[in-house]
Amino acid sequence: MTSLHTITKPPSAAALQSCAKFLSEGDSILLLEDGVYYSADANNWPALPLGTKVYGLKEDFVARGLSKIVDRQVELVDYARFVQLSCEHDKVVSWL
Amino acid sequence: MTSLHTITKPPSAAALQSCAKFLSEGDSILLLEDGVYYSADANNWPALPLGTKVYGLKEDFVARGLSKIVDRQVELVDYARFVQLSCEHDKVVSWL
Amino acid sequence: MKFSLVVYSAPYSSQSAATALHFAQQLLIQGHEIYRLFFFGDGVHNASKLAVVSQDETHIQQQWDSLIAENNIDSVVCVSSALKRGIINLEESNRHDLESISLSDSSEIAGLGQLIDASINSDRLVNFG
Amino acid sequence: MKFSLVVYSAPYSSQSAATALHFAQQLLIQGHEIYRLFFFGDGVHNASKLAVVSQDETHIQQQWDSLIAENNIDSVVCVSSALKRGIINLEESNRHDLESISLSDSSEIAGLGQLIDASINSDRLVNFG
Amino acid sequence: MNTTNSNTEITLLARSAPYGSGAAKLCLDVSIAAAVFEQTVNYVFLDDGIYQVLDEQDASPINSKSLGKTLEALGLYGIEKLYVDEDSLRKRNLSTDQLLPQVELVNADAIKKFINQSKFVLTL
Amino acid sequence: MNTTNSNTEITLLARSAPYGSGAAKLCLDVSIAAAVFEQTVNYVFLDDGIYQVLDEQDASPINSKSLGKTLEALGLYGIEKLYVDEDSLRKRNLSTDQLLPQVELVNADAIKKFINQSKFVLTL
Repeated sequence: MTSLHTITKPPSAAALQSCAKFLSEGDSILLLEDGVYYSADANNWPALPLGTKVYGLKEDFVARGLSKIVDRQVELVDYARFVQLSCEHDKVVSWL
Repeated sequence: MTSLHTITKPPSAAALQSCAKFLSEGDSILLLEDGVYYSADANNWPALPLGTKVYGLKEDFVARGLSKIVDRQVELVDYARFVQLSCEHDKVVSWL
Repeated sequence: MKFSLVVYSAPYSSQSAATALHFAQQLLIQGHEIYRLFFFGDGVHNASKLAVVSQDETHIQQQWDSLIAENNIDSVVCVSSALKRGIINLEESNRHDLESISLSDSSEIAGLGQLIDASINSDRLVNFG
Repeated sequence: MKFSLVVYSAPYSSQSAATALHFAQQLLIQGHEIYRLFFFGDGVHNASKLAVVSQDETHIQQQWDSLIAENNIDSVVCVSSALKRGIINLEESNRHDLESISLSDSSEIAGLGQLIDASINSDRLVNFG
Repeated sequence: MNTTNSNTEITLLARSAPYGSGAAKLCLDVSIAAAVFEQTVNYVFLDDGIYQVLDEQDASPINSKSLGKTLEALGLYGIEKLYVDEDSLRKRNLSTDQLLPQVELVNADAIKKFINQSKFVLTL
Repeated sequence: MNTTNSNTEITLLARSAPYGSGAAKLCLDVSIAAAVFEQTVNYVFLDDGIYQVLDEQDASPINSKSLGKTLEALGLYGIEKLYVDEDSLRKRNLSTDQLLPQVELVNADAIKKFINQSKFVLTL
């Protein structure tokens, strides 16, 4: 049972830090809305299990002026791919 | 020009940490709403300038089950005193 | 696949309402089914029909209304969230002599059972807030 | 002293609306003057007259309405926040054929100039959000 | 509605302090609805959600119902245990004797397992 | 209204990231209103508010107006400087060349002075 974990709050809310503690094999992370600021701030990344894929919603990166300072481990995706990722994982966990 | 600084968000929002950097002589702090949880968690107290008075809104401490674990440096006050404190300081700065 | 979406945030106060709308539109483009939209907490304001939005901003409530009506989607606002936030239908309006209706015609008021039902009968439940 | 209060949060979603109400009541008890209430952002929902609140919960919108009407307080909802959140008066309702009114009779719609004016002409401006 | 003939496992991750925002109350309402419709509920308190299970809450001075009292009574709906993330508790310098009697400390692996085996996870 | 014949100093402490919530936009609206009514505005960005003054924002993909563009144009209203808390910037691993050209780094003492000398401080 894999999960797609969505992070929508900025690093100061520490949702990714909580989420990281509960990741299983095959789980992925999607940064969107204010969650994209994680990408600009390497200090705030918690340790993730090896092989955890991290995606970022492109629209939100562009809006915030971050498209040029994307962390190398983040793969930018569009809404079409967001929907596909929701299907490819067994559930979506939104860290509100 | 003294300020009464009100803190309404829990320690995880780090508003008191920001506020503490900008305190002047004669300023005071009022913990209310979820700001009262600072009182239960000594680790999260930033250093405050010597002589900074810290008040806590009694109603919010009682509601949250904290009236017995109030930090010694916090003086509990009621709404009547909250209004008086707003008058005694030159302005109120609310850390939303 | 069969999706249900839960929206917890009001438009303009949080981006999440717009994200959910965009996601829902994309679901339909890809041929997925939306089993139910459930507006919860502040999310009930997405189903207001009284919003007046200036030309240069996205009218999120209207876009929800169109999406729901055109695709005949089951759209529910949670009763306990909606009424106290001033989102009411004709029945509540009449009962309390309020002479006004704020709920969009495309949504209806129902209980949290509809959220539990959606979690059971959808392949995916996605939360936005 | 002359106070103005700015409220940024909606009732039931944040405690701040109730805190502001309690503070306002206490101001009047102590004989202070409320120069203006300014409802901003989600705070505009405090001035909804369509809320239906169950008996066992505090009807915050109604308490604001009583406080404002009984004490003849100047109460303003910010126009740019209110309209897109579905808080509208008769004039806006007519202009857009919406056939409903959501703004309490005790408050009026005005611009941010009223907030700046309040900051100039009050001894204290207190924010709740 | 087609709810009663199937059992789904639901995990609620309660992460918000009570009273200050409406999130804790929404999560509680979902837990009761899920239990009424005979679903299996794992009710987990972590991060600021820990504050929801503090003992001796009395919300009458702020004209609210005490969330703690309702949580204590969830056994009536078949929710016997309130799971508390031990890491979040430690970080807040709290100990179990300050919490409601129903709480059971769990570690990250246990919570991971709840998330894994649930059809639906709600964080609020 | 009795606004134009008195000048008041107002400090805005912008502490929220843009777009995700409406707070940044509310703060911006207040700044413009205050400037239009010829008040003195100290517009200070700290904590997550730093993200409001990142360069090259383009909010068209999310159907919004770019906050950065409007902040850049505030000179039209007489708000020439956007003050940035250097401590908040450092904590986020950002440097001034990633920010709008109008920004001026300030330290805690400068911000303390703004707060002190203002009649009205708004944090959003």
